[in-house]
Amino acid sequence: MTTVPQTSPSRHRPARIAVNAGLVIFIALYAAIAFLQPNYLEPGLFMNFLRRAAPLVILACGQLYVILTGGFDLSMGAVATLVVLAASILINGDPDATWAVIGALYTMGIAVGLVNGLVITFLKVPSIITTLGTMLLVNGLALAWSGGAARGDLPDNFRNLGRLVWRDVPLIGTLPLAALVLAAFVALAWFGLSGTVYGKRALAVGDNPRAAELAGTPVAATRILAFVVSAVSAVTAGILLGGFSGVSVNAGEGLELQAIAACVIGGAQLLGGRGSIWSAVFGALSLFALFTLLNLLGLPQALRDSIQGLILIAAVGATVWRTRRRT
Amino acid sequence: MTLRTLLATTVALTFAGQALAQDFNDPAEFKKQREQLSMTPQGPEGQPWAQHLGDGMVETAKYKKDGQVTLCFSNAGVFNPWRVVGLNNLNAEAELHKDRLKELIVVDAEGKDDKQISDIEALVSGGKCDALIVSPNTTAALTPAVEAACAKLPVIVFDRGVNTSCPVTYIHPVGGYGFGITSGEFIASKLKKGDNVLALRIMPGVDVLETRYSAAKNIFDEAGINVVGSEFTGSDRAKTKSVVEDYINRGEKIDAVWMDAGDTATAALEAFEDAGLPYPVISGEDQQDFLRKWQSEKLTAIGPSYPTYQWRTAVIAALDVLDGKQVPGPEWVLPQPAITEDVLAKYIDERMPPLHYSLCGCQELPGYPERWGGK
Amino acid sequence: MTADIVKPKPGVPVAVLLAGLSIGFFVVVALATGETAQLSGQGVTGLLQRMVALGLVAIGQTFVILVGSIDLSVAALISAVAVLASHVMQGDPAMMLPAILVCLGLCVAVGFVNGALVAYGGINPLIATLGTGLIIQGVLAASFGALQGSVAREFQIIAYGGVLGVPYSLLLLATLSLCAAFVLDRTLFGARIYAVGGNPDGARLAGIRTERVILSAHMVASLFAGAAGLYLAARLQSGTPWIGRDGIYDLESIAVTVIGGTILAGGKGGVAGTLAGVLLFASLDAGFNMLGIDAFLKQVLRGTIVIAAVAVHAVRAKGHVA
Amino acid sequence: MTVVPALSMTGISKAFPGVRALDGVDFECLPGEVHAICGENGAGKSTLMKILGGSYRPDAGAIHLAGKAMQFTHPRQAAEAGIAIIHQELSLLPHRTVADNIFMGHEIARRGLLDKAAMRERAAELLRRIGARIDPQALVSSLSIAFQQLVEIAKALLLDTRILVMDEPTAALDERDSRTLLNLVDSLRGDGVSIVYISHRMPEVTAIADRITILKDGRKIWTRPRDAAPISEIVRAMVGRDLKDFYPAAPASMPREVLLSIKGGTNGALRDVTFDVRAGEIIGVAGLEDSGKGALAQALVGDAPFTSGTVALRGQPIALRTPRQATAAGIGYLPGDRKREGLALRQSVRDNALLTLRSMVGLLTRPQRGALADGVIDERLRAMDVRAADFGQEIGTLSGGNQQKAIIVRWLAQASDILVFVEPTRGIDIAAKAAIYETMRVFADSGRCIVVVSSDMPELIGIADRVLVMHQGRISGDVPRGASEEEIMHLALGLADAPSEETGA
Repeated sequence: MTTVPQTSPSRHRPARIAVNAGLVIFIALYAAIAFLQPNYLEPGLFMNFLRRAAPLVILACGQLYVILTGGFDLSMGAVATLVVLAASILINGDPDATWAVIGALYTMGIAVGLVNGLVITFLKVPSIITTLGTMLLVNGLALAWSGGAARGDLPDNFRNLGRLVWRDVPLIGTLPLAALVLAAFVALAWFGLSGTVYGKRALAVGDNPRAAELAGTPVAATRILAFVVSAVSAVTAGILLGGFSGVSVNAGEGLELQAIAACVIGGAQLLGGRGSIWSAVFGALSLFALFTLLNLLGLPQALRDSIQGLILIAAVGATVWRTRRRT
Repeated sequence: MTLRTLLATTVALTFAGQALAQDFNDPAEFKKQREQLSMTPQGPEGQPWAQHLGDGMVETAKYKKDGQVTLCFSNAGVFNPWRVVGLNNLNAEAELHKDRLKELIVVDAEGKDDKQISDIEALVSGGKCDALIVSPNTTAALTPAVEAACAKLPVIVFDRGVNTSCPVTYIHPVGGYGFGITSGEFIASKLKKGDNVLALRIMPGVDVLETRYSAAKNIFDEAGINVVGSEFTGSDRAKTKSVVEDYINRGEKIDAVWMDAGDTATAALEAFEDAGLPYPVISGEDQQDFLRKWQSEKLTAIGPSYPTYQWRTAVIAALDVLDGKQVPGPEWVLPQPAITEDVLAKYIDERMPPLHYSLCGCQELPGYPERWGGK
Repeated sequence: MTADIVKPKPGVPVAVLLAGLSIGFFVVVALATGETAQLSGQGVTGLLQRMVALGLVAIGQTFVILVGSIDLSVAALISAVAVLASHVMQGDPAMMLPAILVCLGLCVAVGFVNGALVAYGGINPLIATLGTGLIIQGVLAASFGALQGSVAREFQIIAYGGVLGVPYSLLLLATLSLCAAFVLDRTLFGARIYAVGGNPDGARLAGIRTERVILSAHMVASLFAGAAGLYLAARLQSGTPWIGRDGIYDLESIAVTVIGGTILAGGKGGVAGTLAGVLLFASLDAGFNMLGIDAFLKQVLRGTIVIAAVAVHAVRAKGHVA
Repeated sequence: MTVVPALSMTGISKAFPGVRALDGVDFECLPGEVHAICGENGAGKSTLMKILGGSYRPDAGAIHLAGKAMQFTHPRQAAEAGIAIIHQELSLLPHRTVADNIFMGHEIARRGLLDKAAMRERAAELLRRIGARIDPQALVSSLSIAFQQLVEIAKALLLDTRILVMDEPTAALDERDSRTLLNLVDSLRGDGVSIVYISHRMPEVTAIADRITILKDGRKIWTRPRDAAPISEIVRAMVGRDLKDFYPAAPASMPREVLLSIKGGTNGALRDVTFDVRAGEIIGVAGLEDSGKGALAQALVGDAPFTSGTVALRGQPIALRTPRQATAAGIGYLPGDRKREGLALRQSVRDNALLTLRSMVGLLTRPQRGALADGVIDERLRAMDVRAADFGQEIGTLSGGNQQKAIIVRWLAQASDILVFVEPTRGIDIAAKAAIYETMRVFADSGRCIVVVSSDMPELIGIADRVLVMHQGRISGDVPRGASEEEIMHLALGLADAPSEETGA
């Protein structure tokens, strides 16, 4: 017996609301940026904004897969660090090695994703604990391998992935390669969720894994795949980060929480069942626009953390408020 | 009451940005370090790790111990490349003294004060150590633990100090003001009055870093150079590059970049490259990647240092103490050289990794360059 | 209804098993490395002292996890309390009590905000407490320049003094643990915590004001974080805005609580398990030191052990986890 | 002389956005009276009880308890006023003891300190009073659903309860446990407790209630004494029309070839289960709560597989180790607990209906291709008469009957040959029940088959072509269509060889 009668007119479409929330926040923040510094409206600076936001957006897309299935991935920052360090050690300045090494990096990432997924589904360790463990583990491995500091060099063809900007492109002026990588990754991530049956399976698994299992859904495979996608996104983001600014041991620090925050700001629901790729994309762009805005405002560095915290609570609070008003 | 205290502190302090700088602005110490920079060091020529500034020496006969000894080292952690290079120095130096050293026990506190205190207590109570070397994570926090250790065995402290005179000696280079003076004066000499400098810093509130900025800021203010911004980058290359790009995009003219540590200097320079701008005057540090860039791009630059060879000195001092030899003390002030254009080539070693600190004094040590990640 | 349903025979509790393993590991390593001095009274005291800070935070974390929530703001709060205590005291023993009161007041306020956001605001606790943690951390770092100071010498007795060779800090941990265990097991508040964590809807229908219980649990967690902050201030003489973050007290307190058998969904677990988890971490710290394991490898091992320790009791669970 | 009603609700109205859930409803219950409320889902029964329990506040109307006006803003106030509600969804703490659960929210404590010994003693006393032999220190997770229900009742009795609301209390109970419960209700009535009894099981209602009130579309239709309310009248009032042909007619043709054949199926809960299922057949499975009938369903769908024995599909041996394998073999499952096991409540009706189809096609299949297209599934949903304003709306907002139909569509879309239904009409109103029975018959008649596990005896007798009866993990008997409840009960109690009087009640 349900309390809400079947003729209830208060229907809603989660996906559309998510788009609205993330997009609206992003537009508002970007408008504020443009108000403070009008040249952000030029295509060149917008492209640069995209280039710098690319790693976070990509990470958020990967994190979204995991969030949809009801989990968390805290290990993606560590994977990004591993990627940057491993790339510099393996390539060691030899441009011919770049593509083979990128292949190896993806293999490593997929391995981490598989470990996360297998431990969670078969050993039944909650994802927050599992990925906390793999975060420590992967970070430790990366540091142990590199000896705790950057080693080797990244050749230009690797660096270009995050750094190259084509100038004098018609219409948009400049075009960063990273923006293309971003577009391609978002398109792939979108395709995975909306262009195949996977997305709906993931939502069902996040909503009610038991019901999904009994309906024949391969729950374990769906979960594991989400963690693999998340790890692949971390590898991609790591490659862009390494390309953008070079090798460092803290390349991925704190990115996992930013990625989770991005998804949430964009309207995805923690513990699963609600959200779309646009939650991740616009949530991440919003978060990055917020960072940019706070920089432009010249607030003391430390207070930027505080404001980020406030926005996070406010964004989720607003979602809760909207949901409550509906019922 | 709590709320009011909180509110009061927030309002009063957040918007008074200078508050930070003033706490680390000690004119007496500034003057002292400025003098130390120009002093001629005593000790063996060409071995700055064994040299010292000033005359103070301490007697250590009471600590003399024959036969093989065990040294214990409580390390704050290896959470940045400087400490990684330093730890390699320390281990390599220990290898030089195989005949005298039975064992070197290294305990890592992972950047946690609380753990380091426990670590020191465990080392002391374990009874294996003949002398204890401490690189404290935080000055005040480690003081009681070091004091307790002093009562049992000779203690050598280096890098950051402790608020007690009980250690046999405290080894450190000239210091943060010295670092800021060297870099600040160089930039001031290359810029005109009214020119702009961007200050890039790792994080606020760390004494050894705050003094660097305070010294440089004093010099810039005196020279009439405009500090357009002071930004914290958390040693993150991506963040450094982004911050600089933001300033460039804002249309600021940046004539010089001052950094309180050089590990992200090349990232800052790349921002200028990517924007198609000429390189600014820059102060970095003694990292290989920065030196190489400096050489290849013919930068106007300086590389002040906070030399990693002090990690060697710690072992040397500890063994001297157990030998009963006189050692410089109660403070062993090491020379703090800066890399300038004329000596640049000498410090570049293509075999070494990008974040290798050139003033490691490790070129002659066993295992060079592989131990330090070189080829 | 003919079947007799009787109380099941309890197996070996997680806490005992875990504590036994930890101690076993410590003893074996000490013997194997010849560090027999670590098995003396002093060595063992040192081992236990490693538990104090994390132990205090983790007990508080146990309360919120039991009630089905979580608190990521503890690390920032620990820093805030340590900084505030040293600032208010300024080395003056007369200011000890006011400092403690101010700090506990701050904790109550933070716990209240956390609890209100979660219980009344309906905001996911991970996000709510991540947010408040960021806010605290930011305000703290921004105002730290003017919050310098150090605690009174007399105050440091908490961390460095002792009676009959037992440090006061251990007595503090023991006392507060016993209090917490007593509260959970023997009081109305404890029963309500298990009820709200085990079945929030059921608890509400049974007339329990669930929001208040969640709010109170958050205040308890904040107060315990405050106790850890005060202890650290005493131990470190003055606080910095990073001691909480550098100690990773947020994630580690969650990890030890879960390792100790408290389930993240709430309603099952307790203080004994949590303390056993803390003992495991302390033994690992001490053991790895004796073995001279390199810092990075240590991280790898700790990651593996966290997963393995939780897997040991999670693997038998029926149903899905996420 | 008139008795002051223990409870009197007058003119209760409550509106939700866009819906009038209750419209001026009057309801009263005398001391020592069992007053049943009947109505379809959405008729307003739950809303009325939530208002009584303090979970909702009415827009208009008054509540009087023994003549005193009351206003509740929190369930606690209702509880303090002597109202106890036993909800359909159990609200127990699985990891706590029975005593802890009975005293949840009402612990015996002095100055905040629990008196555990007193609670244990009092709990034991209460359990004895309701005839449940349960150790107060047992963990609730170790109890069967039926025992958990008894704990719920003990919980309600703990308080000085003057008004006890039982919302579908027998939904999870088998025949035998239901009878025990009804006896208990009877004895409570004797103690002067007023009982509001909500149930869809008509025989139960007419057996126990003193008066019956019918709600429809938020309004009260009538209140009558039991003797003036035969089942047919009740049904007509509830649905607004006659439902003569409640169960579909028996199939025209005889069962055909064997589809599924189980031989010696055994696992922790089942012993040596052997039977065949033929095309065109609906097989009922009856038994007591712990007889293994639920375990049999779980084994057939691979959820709790057989550990030994063989399963053959159309003569070919197959493995059923996971629900996915079973699905692939053409076996579909309607779980007994819709919310926990059947539905992804926050997803749309369409998504829930497509769940299996989407799970079984290749991973890279386009979501709108062929049978996966919105239009195709919408057509199927309409054909099943799933009523929703928009199939894109969350399935959690639908009534139980419509939810159940959507799950059936899920398996029809997958073209499963064998459906395993567990309690297919639990908590579902009469009209939807009839529709589901009709669907089951049509499905079977099309050459496929259904295994239906149910605690609702009349349902099994009405719908199944033959009934397997289980007792202690074994099949104790196999009765054909037309068997009586007594026969089935006899087998369910394991009395096949020694018929006895007591089963006839």
